[in-house]
Amino acid sequence: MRPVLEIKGLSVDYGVGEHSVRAVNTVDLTLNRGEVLGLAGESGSGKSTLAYGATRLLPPPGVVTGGSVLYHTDEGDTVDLLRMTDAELRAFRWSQVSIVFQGAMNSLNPVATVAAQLTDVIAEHRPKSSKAERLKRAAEMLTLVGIAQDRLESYPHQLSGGMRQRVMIAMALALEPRVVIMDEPTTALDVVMQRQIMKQLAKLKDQLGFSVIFITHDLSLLVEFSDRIAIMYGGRIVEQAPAMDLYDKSLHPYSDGLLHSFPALRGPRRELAGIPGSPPDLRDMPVGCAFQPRCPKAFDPCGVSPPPLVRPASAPERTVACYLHPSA
Amino acid sequence: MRYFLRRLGFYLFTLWAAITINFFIPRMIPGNAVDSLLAQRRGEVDSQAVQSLNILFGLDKHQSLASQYWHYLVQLSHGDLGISFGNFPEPVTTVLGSALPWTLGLIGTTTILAFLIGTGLGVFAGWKRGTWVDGLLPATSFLSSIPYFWLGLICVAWLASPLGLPTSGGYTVGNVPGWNIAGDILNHMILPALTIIVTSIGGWLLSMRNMMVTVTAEDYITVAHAKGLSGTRVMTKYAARNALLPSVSGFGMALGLVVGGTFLVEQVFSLPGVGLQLINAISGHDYPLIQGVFLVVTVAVLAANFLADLAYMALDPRTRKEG
Amino acid sequence: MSQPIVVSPQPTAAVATGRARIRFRIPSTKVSIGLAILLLFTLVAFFGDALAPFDPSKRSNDILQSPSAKHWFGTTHLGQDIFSQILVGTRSVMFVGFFAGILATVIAVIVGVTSGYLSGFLGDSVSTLSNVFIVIPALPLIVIVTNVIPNSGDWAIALVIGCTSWAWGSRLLRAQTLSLRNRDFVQAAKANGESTWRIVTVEILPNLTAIIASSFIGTVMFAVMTEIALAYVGVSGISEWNWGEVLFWAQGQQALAIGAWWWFVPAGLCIALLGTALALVNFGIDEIVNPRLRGGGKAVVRTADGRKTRMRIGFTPVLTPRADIAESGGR
Amino acid sequence: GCGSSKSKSGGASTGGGKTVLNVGMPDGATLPANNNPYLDSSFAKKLGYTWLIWEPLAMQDEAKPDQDPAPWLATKWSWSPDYSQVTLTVRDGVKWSDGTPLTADDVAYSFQIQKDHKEVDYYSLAIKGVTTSGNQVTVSFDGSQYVNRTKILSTQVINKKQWSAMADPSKDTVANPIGTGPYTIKTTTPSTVTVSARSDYWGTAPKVKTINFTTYSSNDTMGAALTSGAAEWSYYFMSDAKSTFVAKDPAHYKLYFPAQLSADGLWFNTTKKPYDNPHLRRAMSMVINRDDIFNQGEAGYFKPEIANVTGIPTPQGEPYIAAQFKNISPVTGVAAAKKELTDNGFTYSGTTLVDPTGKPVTMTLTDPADWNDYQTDLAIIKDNLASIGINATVDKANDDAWFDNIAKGNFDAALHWTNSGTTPYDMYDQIMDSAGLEPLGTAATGDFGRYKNPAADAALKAYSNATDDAGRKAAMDNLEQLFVQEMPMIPTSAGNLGAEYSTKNWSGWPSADNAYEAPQPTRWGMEDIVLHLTPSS
Amino acid sequence: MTALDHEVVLEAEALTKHFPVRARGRAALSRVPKVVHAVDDVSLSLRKGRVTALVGESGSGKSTVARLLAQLYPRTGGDIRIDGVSTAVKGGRQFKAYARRVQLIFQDPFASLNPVHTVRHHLTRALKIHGRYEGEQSLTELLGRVQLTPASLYLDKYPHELSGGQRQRVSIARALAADPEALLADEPVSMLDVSIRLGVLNLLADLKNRLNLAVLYITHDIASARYFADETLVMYAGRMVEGGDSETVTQRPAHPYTHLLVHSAPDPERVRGATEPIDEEDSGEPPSLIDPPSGCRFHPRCPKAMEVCRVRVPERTLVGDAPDHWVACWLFGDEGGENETTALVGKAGDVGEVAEDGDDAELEPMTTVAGLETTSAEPEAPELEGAEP
Ligand SMILES: Nc1ncnc2c1ncn2[C@@H]1O[C@H](COP(=O)(O)OP(=O)(O)OP(=O)(O)O)[C@@H](O)[C@H]1O
Ligand SMILES: Nc1ncnc2c1ncn2[C@@H]1O[C@H](COP(=O)(O)OP(=O)(O)OP(=O)(O)O)[C@@H](O)[C@H]1O
Ligand SMILES: [Mg+2]
Ligand SMILES: [Mg+2]
Repeated sequence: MRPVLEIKGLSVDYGVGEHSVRAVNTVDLTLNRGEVLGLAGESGSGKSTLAYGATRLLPPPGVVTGGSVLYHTDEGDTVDLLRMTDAELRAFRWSQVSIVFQGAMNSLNPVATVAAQLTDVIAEHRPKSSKAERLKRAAEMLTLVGIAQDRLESYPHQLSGGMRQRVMIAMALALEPRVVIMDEPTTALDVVMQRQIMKQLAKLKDQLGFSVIFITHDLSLLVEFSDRIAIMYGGRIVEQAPAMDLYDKSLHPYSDGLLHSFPALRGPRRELAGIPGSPPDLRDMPVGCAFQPRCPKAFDPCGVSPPPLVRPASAPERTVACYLHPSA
Repeated sequence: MRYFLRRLGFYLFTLWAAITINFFIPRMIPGNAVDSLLAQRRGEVDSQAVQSLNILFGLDKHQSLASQYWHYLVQLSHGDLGISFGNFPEPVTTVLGSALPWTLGLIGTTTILAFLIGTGLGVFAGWKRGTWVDGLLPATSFLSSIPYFWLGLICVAWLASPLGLPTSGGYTVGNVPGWNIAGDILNHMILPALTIIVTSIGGWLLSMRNMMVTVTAEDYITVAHAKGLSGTRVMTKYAARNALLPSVSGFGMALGLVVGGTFLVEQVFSLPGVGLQLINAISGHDYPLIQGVFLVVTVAVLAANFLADLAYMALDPRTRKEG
Repeated sequence: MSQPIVVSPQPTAAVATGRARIRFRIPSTKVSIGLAILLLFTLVAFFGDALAPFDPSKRSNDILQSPSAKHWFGTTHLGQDIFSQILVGTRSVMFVGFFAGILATVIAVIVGVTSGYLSGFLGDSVSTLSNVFIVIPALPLIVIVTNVIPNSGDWAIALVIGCTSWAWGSRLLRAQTLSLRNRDFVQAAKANGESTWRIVTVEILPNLTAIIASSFIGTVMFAVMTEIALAYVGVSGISEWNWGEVLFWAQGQQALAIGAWWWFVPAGLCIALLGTALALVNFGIDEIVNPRLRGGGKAVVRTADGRKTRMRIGFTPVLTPRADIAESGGR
Repeated sequence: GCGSSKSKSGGASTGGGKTVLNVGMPDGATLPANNNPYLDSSFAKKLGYTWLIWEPLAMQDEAKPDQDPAPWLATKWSWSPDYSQVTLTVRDGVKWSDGTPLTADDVAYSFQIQKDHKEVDYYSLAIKGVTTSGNQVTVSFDGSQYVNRTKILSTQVINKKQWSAMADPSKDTVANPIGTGPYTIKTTTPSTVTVSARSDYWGTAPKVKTINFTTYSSNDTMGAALTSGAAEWSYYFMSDAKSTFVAKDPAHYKLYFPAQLSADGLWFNTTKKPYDNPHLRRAMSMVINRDDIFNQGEAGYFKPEIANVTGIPTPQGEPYIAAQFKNISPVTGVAAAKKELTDNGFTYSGTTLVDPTGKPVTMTLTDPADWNDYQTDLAIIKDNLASIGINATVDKANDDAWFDNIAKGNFDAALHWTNSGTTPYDMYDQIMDSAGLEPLGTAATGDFGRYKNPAADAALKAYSNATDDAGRKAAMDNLEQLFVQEMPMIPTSAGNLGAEYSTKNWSGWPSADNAYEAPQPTRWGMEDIVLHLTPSS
Repeated sequence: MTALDHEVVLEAEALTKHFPVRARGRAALSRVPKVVHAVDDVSLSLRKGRVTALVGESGSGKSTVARLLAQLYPRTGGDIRIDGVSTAVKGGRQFKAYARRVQLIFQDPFASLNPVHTVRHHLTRALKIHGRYEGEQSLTELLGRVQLTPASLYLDKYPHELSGGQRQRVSIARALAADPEALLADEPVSMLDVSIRLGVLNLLADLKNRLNLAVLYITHDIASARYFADETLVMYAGRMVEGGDSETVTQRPAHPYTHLLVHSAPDPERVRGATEPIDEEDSGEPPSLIDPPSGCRFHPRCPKAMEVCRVRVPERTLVGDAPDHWVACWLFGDEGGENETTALVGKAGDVGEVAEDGDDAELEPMTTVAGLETTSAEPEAPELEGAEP
């Protein structure tokens, strides 16, 4: 497993100076080639911030305050996204890493046709391509995500939510990037549509071999579709493990709480536990482990300093940030 | 179709209402055409002339206002705007015909130019928000707050002779019209055009800038950046294209008001345009001409609105017919 | 495992200060400058008579003098002090501007918001009314109407300007109200049981503040310009001094042709200055009324490689790690 | 200046001999030129070239109304004793510009058309009948035309053939006018009409071969043209004439504004309290500074100052001024004025004048906004009145509203002119004759102040009915006495005719030294002036 | 206890809502005005102390039903009864009285909070309208109910300063402020993470139990409907297609659409192979509501469509595996379509049978149902922590 994207020690703040808050705190995250990495966690735990911060698409007042985001090209070179100039970034974006934003309606330019928006990104990154080639590619991409080609001349408002979402996916894949980041791409859709899209994505991933960072609240979806899951809490990654392993046995009390909070559609009715207490205030983070005030298993060291993300002795293929699971 | 008919009905109603108001309001001014002719000539017209003038202008027959109104509507329906008192016996259409080209030529052109330049700069200023460009905004506001007639007079007094430019709009008086008149007219238009453009760019600039700032916060702009598109492309195709929409109807209004809105420019630059005619007509109780000008203005505003509607539809696919 | 609903009482002080910071944030330099100029003009409007060194109508033997220590803006062909005329004339300008601005804005809000919020015949006819008013050329109409009212003072001028210049603002407001009317938060207020007038005044109106404010400022400027243009062409009331009146005299006496620039220039500059001040305040209004645009903090930051860059969409700046966060090295 | 460098084309000299004269008026008309002599709105009349095409029967110097007119197209005229009929002898050898000779029929038709078409009967002459015999034309009228003698003789003679073919003489633009005058129209542009001299003119051939009549869109452009020399003859009020016009070329740029026997002054609504009080009016007159009005308001040249308490312009009216008023200035100062007031029931509360009923004296002075001179005059008057505690405000009215208000007596006080005439009678008549009095609210043509005084009426009647100079003198003295005592209107300036002109290219202009004609380019004397012009050396 | 033990608070019968569409261009020439058939012939009743879930695809009219019930839209047809009394209120006092009894939580928390007002304003107003404001205390209590604690942290925030989940909870708090009898919750938890979601749902359940609240719970999350709703209704393209006890509907769906829905829902167990993978390749596009399909609206996408489905609108039929389980599908039609269907497809009878015994392995959709049934032997009352008063 070779990593394609390595986020190291990334910190992202909103605002600078006195009133800034740290929404993402020294996060380490590795995305391997051909893998779907699920990112789940509490609302406001910094999932979106992490995704946009790493690609430097965070709107003001967001600023990246440290770390590095290393991208390993197929050729074996390594570049740091955080050190790129604007021009480099422009060339890099979409051709290597593309993003599907949360709201598809708002992601599409309302006054341009689907074709125009699909082709302009190709034109930008492949200036040598001819117009006909671009159109052909755009049509191909639409077919790939299951939209009829005659929709090329449609405007975004003429498409349903699901179609728009798929247009965005088609656009994200148009340049065959190595990494696709998706931020809650299906939250607003019904499950039928959601499944259609997810299956399409899985299929495309197998065909094209890109890697996906998939952000969602829907743990069931993640368990079903992702290879690995990372759980965020209070601006940090608290646990990272292969999907099934996590589902079977989570190490971090927060992940555990999450997994005991969602109802299952099938199978016997489980007892839903939930997590007592309320999310931390970013302005006033608890000293030590952010989850400690809500943690049923909190003990002395938790209140002192935040636990580092380590490979626990018990399960070396996963990482967890909890004093209950000290490093090997 | 229903929608279309409704629209049409709306335009017709507005037209009728405006015509009616335009008919009655001038008649509220005390005095009449003959009185004002006498007043204007300040004693030069013999008081004995009053009677012949009354007959001349048809003011001797004491028609009721209602029948005058009816008469006016009937006349209008034949496309006849009547005869101008002040330019007796020229028909109003002739007077307007000679005045309109000046107004449209100068003010129409400068309105369009100012819109284009102002909007273009506004796109830039909005895009570069937070940079040194913001520092230019107060200067822009300052320029746009200058009364244009004042600036016009200053230009006439201080710029014209150093630049060797004529001070009046229009053309060199006494010139025999010939093919070279175009150049002469252009030369005369430099100062007025400059004045109008300088004072009206600012408004467009500021409103476009605000729209740009709003639009750049939209998700699709971030997406466009994420797509790695060049800055220029994001600015024009994504941001400006969307930010332009609200300006379109404003521009339509401005175009419509070209005809009636700027008599002071015409006065300052002695441009024989519609605005000047209107002011002369008002002070001369030239009802037919006042009504004629108002009619032209009304039609122009409605037409410009209509065009703006069309342009808006063309620019914003969301308002177009659903597939 | 039970999941009680936790109500944990906590001190509120810290939050309250945070809030105060937002609400009473010192406006930007632009806005402060604008406000300062406006304040100055307002003061002059109130105390111009007292401040004026001379009676503005009083003639003297200093005929057509250029600016001097005695006559800051020089004198007229009648030996009147132009500085005093400008000072005394400020009141009329400010009065007409603001009175007409307020009047037009009130009418625009009433007409625009009701026609936007009410559907059906009433709404339609009210909006048609404003469309008719848009079509009628305002300035000539004002010329006509002021002719009808003889001996019109500032009140009359302001009334006429106010009553003829509301249509544009009302149209903007109507369009905006139409789009707000069906927004969920209005529906939600309704579903909550709010009364109609409260929905209009408390839920809808505050969302229109930016438009109302900028249309108010636009109308004030329009009213000022109109008053001055009217005075300049001689359509004005009783000879209270105002800046247009000064221009009227200057133009009547060919001030620029005879080289008496001091007679002509100050009034124009004052108008432009007032307009600039209003525009500067307008820049800030968005920030003040729209909580979304508040804050934002610094626009320019220093990046990790020491360059200064501004915060912009699409290219998040990368800063050096904050020194005060101890654990930032913890990777 | 307007069209400065380029517009010299129409300018003065072409080669050695000067042939072109440039006349301009600030009328702002830009239309297909209308040459109709009966329309005030026509180019011909606004610019004045109508007089060069259609000539009058006799030439009257308007500045000297008491003089007899000079024969022109009529060589002789004789009035019936009751002035209800005139017999004209038509000049022989006059050719129309189409080559046909002028006949008595043409002259007769010039009157007939006024009878047939009331809309061209400019002076409402009430023509009863026109007959011709040989080269004589007899026109008869309803009633005496004594006062209209000059107007009748100034009738322009038109070509019967041309005019009788017209459907409606008041609406025709007379595109190709046929006239007897020394010039014919050469070219027409929207702003300029060029006329050129005829070779077959009946009189002496004019030296000026070509005249450009140009309409300027505003006073500003007109002024610019005058100062640049692009225009050489005009008439309008230049507020800065001395500094911007004359000073540019004092040797050549001239102003000549001869006074008429008429007075401009402050009219009062004498029905309104307290303006009905003659003491108040007298006191006001005592402090109004005519000197300032002339020098600052009238730019030191336009309407000459009235320096005599009787309101009669001097020196023109000098002979008519009664002995006791000779050299008596109306201005006697603040102290005298205050005394006049306080002696007659007025009091002061602080500096404010309070009328006998206890109300502070205020007044609104109104005149149209665009009459710059009057506006300045009013500002001066306002300031002067403040010195005796009267708080006056100036209302800049719109022209028409003002005219209407004056005629209907709806005003406090306003600057206005009077009629002019051969003697001060016309002036006094308009001010004081209650025959012209209309009730408030009804438009009047004279006695705007609604002044009514049986003594004045009697004196006016005595003057007009007087049979000898002595009687006239007595009546006039009486009138002056009454006027000075009552001061129903406060005279400030004399009425005038006038012109701005340049002697650079052409000389022979009327001037104070050579006052042969009223100099205004739009009045009928202009033909006479054009014929007098010779190239400057 | 059965549904009938609970008193009906709010009831809709044959509710219909058509939105006129503004026709443009050529379409505008046609005489027939176009409408969106957003809701057609929908009947449901909300009972005291019961949660009724409404599931269905996007755009099937769920929100419209909620808004109709809240009287925010005038209805095109049908009737709404509150306590058995038919009501149609437009505004004024009447509306306020109605709003006090029936409250709606809007679907979109971004749009349903006024951006210029703080949380404090929203809640204070909601309390004051119904005369329940008793100072800061009531605000704190309200926020506490939706776990926005400490209240002081949120009271003075503007909506844009809150995360989606936080906003959603403010909306809920606002609706609760009226202390209604019926709560219409339109996807109240869609933006919350699972732990908070659970908290909110528990809250609703608690209110239901303690205050005897009638709740309409609109959701995409079928699993949560299973856990929290007593009854589940399924909508498709403006029509109600199935309804019944939640456990039954989610575990043994009868209607082909419900089946599709339930099986599209993500399920971790699937990966484990506990359930068979489903591979309907493309389940098709949702139908146009302007020109809805004739007959059964699902027929163009239905794998088991029969001729009758194209022609006639199926009626509600009791399925019979559980007391109140009904479905509107010709597969279960006993009369009406039977002759034709039998003739045409020859399966209808079987299907009917299948549905009745719930045990026929031939029919693919039903197998799954059967399979599921085995795992979840008995529907039991949802175990909700804190549900006991
Ligand atoms: N402009 C901002 N200023 C200050 N804080 C912000 C801003 N935007 C977001 N935050 C805070 O940053 C934190 C992380 O937000 P983010 O959007 O990354 O969360 P998330 O994990 O994506 O949550 P969700 O699942 O609700 O989308 C939140 O607590 C949020 O309140
Ligand atoms: N005001 C409206 N005017 C016209 N059509 C409308 C209106 N509101 C809703 N619709 C249409 O009615 C149908 C039902 O919409 P509704 O919002 O009720 O769906 P929903 O089931 O709530 O969907 P979702 O799950 O996406 O929220 C949709 O096709 C929608 O486009
Ligand atoms: Mg997020
Ligand atoms: Mg919905």
